[in-house]
Amino acid sequence: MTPAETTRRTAVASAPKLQLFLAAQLFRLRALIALFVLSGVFAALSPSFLTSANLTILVEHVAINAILGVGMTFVILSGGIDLSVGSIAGLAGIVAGGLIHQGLILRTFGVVVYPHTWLVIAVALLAGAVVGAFNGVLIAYAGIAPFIVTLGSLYVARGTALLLSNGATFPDLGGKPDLGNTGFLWLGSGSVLGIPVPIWMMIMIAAAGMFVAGRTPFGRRMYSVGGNERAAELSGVRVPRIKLAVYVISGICAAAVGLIIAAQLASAHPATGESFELNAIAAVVLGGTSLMGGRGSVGGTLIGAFVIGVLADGLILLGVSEFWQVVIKGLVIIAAVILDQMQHHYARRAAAMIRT
Amino acid sequence: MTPAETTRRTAVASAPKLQLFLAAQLFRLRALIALFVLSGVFAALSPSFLTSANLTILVEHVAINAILGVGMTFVILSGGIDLSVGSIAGLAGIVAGGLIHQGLILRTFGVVVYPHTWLVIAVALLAGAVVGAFNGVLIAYAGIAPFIVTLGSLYVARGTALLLSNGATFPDLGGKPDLGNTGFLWLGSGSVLGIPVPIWMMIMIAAAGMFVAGRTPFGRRMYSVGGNERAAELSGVRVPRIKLAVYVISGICAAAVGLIIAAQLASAHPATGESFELNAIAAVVLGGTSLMGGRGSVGGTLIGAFVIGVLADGLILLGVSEFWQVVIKGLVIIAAVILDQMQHHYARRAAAMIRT
Amino acid sequence: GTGPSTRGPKTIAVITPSHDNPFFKAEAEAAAARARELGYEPTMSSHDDDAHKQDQLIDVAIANKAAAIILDNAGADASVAAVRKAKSAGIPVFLIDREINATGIAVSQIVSDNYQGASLVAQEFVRLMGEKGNYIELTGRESDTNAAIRTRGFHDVLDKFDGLKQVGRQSANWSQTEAYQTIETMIQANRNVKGVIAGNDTMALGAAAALKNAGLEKVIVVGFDGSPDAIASIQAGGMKATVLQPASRIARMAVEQAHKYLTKGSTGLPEKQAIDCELVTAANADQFGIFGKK
Amino acid sequence: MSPNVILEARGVSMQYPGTLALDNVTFQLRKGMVSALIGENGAGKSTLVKILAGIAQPTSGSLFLEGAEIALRSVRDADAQGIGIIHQELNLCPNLSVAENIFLAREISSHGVLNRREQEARARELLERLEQPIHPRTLVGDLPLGQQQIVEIVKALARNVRVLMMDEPTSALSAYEIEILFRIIADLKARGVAIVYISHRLEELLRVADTVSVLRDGRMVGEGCAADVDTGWLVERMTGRSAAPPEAPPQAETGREVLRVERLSLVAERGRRLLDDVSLSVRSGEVLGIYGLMGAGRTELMECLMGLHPEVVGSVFLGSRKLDHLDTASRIDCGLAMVPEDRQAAGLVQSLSVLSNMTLSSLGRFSNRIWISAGAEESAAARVATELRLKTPGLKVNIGTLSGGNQQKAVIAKCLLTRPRVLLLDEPTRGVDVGAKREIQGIVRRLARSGMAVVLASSELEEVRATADRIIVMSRGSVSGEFLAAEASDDSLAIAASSEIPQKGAGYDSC
Ligand SMILES: Nc1ncnc2c1ncn2[C@@H]1O[C@H](COP(=O)(O)OP(=O)(O)OP(=O)(O)O)[C@@H](O)[C@H]1O
Ligand SMILES: Nc1ncnc2c1ncn2[C@@H]1O[C@H](COP(=O)(O)OP(=O)(O)OP(=O)(O)O)[C@@H](O)[C@H]1O
Ligand SMILES: [Mg+2]
Ligand SMILES: [Mg+2]
Repeated sequence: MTPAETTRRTAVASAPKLQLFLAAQLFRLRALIALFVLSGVFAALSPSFLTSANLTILVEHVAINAILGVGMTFVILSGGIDLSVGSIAGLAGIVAGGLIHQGLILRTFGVVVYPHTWLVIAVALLAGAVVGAFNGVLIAYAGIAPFIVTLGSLYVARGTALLLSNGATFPDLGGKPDLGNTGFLWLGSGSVLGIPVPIWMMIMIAAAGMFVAGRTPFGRRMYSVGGNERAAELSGVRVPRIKLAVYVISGICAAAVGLIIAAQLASAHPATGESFELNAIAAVVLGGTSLMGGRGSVGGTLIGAFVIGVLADGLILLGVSEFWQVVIKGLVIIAAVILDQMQHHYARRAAAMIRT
Repeated sequence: MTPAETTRRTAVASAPKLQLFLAAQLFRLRALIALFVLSGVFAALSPSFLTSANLTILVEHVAINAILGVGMTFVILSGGIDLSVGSIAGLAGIVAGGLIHQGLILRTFGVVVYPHTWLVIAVALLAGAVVGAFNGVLIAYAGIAPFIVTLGSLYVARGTALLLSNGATFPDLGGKPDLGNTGFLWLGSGSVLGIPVPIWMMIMIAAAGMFVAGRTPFGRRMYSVGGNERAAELSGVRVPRIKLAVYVISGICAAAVGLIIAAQLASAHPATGESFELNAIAAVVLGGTSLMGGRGSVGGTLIGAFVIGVLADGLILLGVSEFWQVVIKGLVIIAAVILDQMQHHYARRAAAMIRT
Repeated sequence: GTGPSTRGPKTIAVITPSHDNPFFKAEAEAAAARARELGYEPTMSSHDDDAHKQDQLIDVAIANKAAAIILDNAGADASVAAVRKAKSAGIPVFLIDREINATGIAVSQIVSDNYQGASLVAQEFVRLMGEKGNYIELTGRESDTNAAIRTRGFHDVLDKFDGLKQVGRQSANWSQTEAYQTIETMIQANRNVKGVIAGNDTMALGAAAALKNAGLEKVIVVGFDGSPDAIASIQAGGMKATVLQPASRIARMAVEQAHKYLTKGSTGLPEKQAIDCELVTAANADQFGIFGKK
Repeated sequence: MSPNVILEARGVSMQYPGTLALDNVTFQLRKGMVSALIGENGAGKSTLVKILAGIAQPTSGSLFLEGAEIALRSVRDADAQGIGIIHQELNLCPNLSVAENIFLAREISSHGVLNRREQEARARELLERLEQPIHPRTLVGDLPLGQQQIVEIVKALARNVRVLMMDEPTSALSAYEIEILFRIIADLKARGVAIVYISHRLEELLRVADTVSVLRDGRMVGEGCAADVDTGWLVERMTGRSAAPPEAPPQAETGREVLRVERLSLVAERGRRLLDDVSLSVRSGEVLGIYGLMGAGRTELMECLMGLHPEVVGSVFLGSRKLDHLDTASRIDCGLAMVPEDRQAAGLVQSLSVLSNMTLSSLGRFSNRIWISAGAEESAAARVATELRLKTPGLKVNIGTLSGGNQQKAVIAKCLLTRPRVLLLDEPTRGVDVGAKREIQGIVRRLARSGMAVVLASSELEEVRATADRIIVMSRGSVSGEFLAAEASDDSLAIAASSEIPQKGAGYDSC
């Protein structure tokens, strides 16, 4: 185990209420420091950074990584990894786009059915769940390494999306009133109480994620599988079911992201979502979740997603040259974790001081 | 531990010399089955597949993944991961390209120095080693998660390459006789005893890799670090040194790949090597190495690299449409591992039979 | 955009695919340079041909209250919504190099005529091949509009000649490395190939390198774009021809029209403007610089 | 058959690749009775109870629950039948809290929402029954081995079982905790629970057991009432040899001082002192025993000697050499070697073969500048293996397939192969059968006589007294007494061990 994890591990450990609360807070704070620093810098350098307009857009962009991140956190907490999220997003978009744009062609009856928007969304999410289940079954029951399975389905899902749309883009997904399939775009550009729908989705999914991970038996078992699979099994945890579940969840989150993007672009492109997996995993790890499984939190992932989002948008706002953006992104990712660890180290020192 | 690994783990177990040897052979054979099946299919479907010319080209393509894979195997055996190999390849190519094409500009003296080809190669490899050391130090001494560190240097190295060449390609790396920097292309298109240089490099690097991993104290210690870091430390293994070393090795292998590609194309492009890491890791895992570290072999990785190479080239030979290629690639990656495990399962059954 | 007029020079956002392709770098820099001359503050950013990232870049430009957007877009259909968003935010968009499948949203769509260019280079290819022989086609990313248009342009010419036989067709995703390995493998299946026609210059260069290393230097390779590397290769006798898209000129035109539009309220020109590509061969290669006549 | 047989294994055999772990074994568990199960390392004890608990499926033979044949395909099946097990190798999730581990897969929840408060309350009760001041919210990973074993026990008790297997439940416990455990066992019996009790500590075992069954090489070779058997009989049955009388420690003539420890202090994160101003010295040819209750700080002391706690204050001398600021590797080169307390976590590399594990610390010796000479490596390893009577199908098999005791021997072998000047043994005979234990103790004596200095930490009085020349007693991280083995009495040691030394900083009970 890396020192990083050793620290993390003893961090949560603390007995009486007060210290526990303290430690918990510090734990939450972790990546936040990096986030504050970044935001501060950008706010100082660009007047438009802190405008509500920009912040709304920022959060809207963060939502993508955050939603992927929630599913990914589940998978990683249970000791796995999911490389297929990007492709699933692409596939879900194409499925939805296809159903809206050219409907469901029933050769046998020679008719074309245009399902209602809600049905379209359901089917797209289902597609995500199916790929997730495919991953889960092979990993949980055939016992194949998660990396390989999800790498495989990364290609399979992407290829399927390309084949479905024959490589083309499905345009103007606004739908037609006479076909009763309008309203899809609301997912991307609609807003409730002045807050864009994607942000609402992020909030809801994140809240649900935190609850499930932290407050339900399923959550505990997921942590146990990631912590010590054999022990979990010997304690009577149905390990395969847990694994299957987390990959399905991750698949659905990815599909949701695919829908949001398709709705924002009002068109579905089969190549959507390429290399999303790296950003999603980065968000999770920046959020302090251990890739060894068993340690971490959905909350952390949110912060991680914000770090990445703020960085990307901030650099663009400042008009930093593309090449420098790449370098800076890399440095910040590393710096964030170093900062995190230092701050964490001192936090623990402090905690120790309090006790003595 | 996943069933996959449980099987792997007990695989090595087998009593007297003979069975041991047997099991060892079976262990080696693992991914081979998949390889034979694939080759068989392509040989049947395309007459030109088994021509010596095509096979040479095939192996030349495999060399890229194989060389990256050797370094990656070291990293993964020691319990880490290296996402930066692709970027390192790109960087090394640009460094070499720059030195040959525009030389080393010494502003202070207002002169331009064109280093000799060997020096160029040395510097490029050094660049790879430096990035590797950067990874290694942060992982081994600062204790930061390998995934994050190498994800960071993935961007940093890529960005540096882009900045160095200002995004442009360095063309015609043939060099000029009067500058004494010719001969670079030999790395890509030269051949010795009728076998292309890249293949020789693969052979030498793989042989060295097998020897180091299997026969040297360093190799043994590397396995122990991946298997149980704490026990290794308590047994007197200098864990940080081992970690540093494996990332440097991986960096050098990646740089070598970058040189080969630049020499083949006779030009260096800063975006070279994008997403190479996935193929390299896939080769390692297909070869039966556990991503948890401590279990696996360089030999297996070679076979894994061949599986990927044969698949890619075979599909091109058959002129399969791009989209189907993507799907098939995914399915084969998964199928290969399933096959591997089944065959392995029976092998163990058999082994057990022999004993009783 | 209300804010900018009060503080500092107006900004013009130049959004293109990645600058690691000299073509886009050239057009972005040309646009930026012209914008500066006209007293604007240009910002350059790249969407890596990812419509989602492009959408985010447009968002940022809007938040940034840019005066105008010069866009080399990431997909004819995928970009429509983004452009519409900018328009409704009161920011005029000027498209360069690639058009979108909608009119009346962007102020101008100035594109080099990909179809015309493709047929141009195809005709030269036919001439070089002597109207007969086996050839291989390397196409760009199959999910990319320009790839499709260029293929169509090629075949509308090539298919008229019965002597010409396409023995292989693969996508190399615009990439030099992929083109290199793909060609290496494809020539195994058909050693008697006489020509390679590629959807862009980077693939053409990869193909040329592969053929050279295979000792098939005399195979005719033609490309598309007119990149400096390609022109150099043509002069050195590697590639045989390419068509040059006047990227720099197009970019400058776009900025000038933007300026006119912002000051006079209209460009006085039709939305769609197609600029012809120019054929580059060994004969005239020396007259061309970075995506434009010297 | 007697009505009060709850669970029975009839003609059970277990075939592992390479080993026949159980050979047609029949074994009965009776209501309210403790059936002890003994045997040398690798005899098949764990395998048998694993089968009874549904963890492993026998290759042949069948199980009967209250007369009716049943198939236990999984832990869940067994659990549904009220069959529980305390594992030999701890099976806990280090990343979960004590309470969460105890209720894993049986979470207390209302409408799908976890009821933390309730779980922790229940956990606290159970821990108090065992008189353990462990806070239910502590991460298990932060507990020392001894306390982890307590948690493992509590976990089993939390599920009201009618059959309970205890596979070496006391291996990491000291006298005090063992007494408590026996009380628990007593009232389990009173509640009619049938118990299987596996242990290598024969005296302790004879105290709790009603019946004793002996396994040798997977065969049941003897059964009897605890009342009318003695350790001699047991040892003879287990080993097939007649029990050799325990050799009295001959006073080895001690030479110059090799190891000196000066004022060592170590403060844990929570500010409590794990080590408090410890000084001691060991001479060549001497065996220094360190006795103490669980949590006395012996492990920390040894870890500090090996350089695993850089933050320690005070200094360590090996001969005239000052070791402070040296890393573990250099200390091993200087002639220190340690057999850790927790072999799974710190002793073994589970992915490597027996051979590779044995030679890991001494690879330098078997390699020229570049590569390892397989011959030299194997012969050296083979020599030590026979010396320690290490039981394995072969040196190249995966270490994981060895029985607990033999794994321990492999770890000891690893240390011996480094030819240490000072050997640190932390609970070296934990989970090791009597025969092997005697061997190991004998080996320790031999090594001492050959001039090696040995420091041996143990929670077993008999062991310390049988092996050590001099005994230091630790309590709450500091030395609370020092005796010559000859003069030490059980009482004086016990008193010193539980002596209250004023504690700086809070105890872990309050952290
Ligand atoms: N998973 C396994 N694969 C192969 N052989 C095994 C496996 N588990 C146990 N064995 C073998 O079965 C035999 C019995 O092992 P077991 O663990 O039951 O012994 P034990 O009586 O519990 O020993 P100890 O007292 O040391 O725990 C040993 O020879 C061991 O090598
Ligand atoms: N990781 C840890 N976190 C918190 N407290 C710890 C940790 N490790 C040990 N301790 C405490 O430090 C003291 C020393 O524990 P340790 O088990 O090493 O003592 P010991 O004398 O070796 O006992 P044992 O008989 O278990 O070896 C104990 O009070 C234990 O609770
Ligand atoms: Mg046992
Ligand atoms: Mg201890």
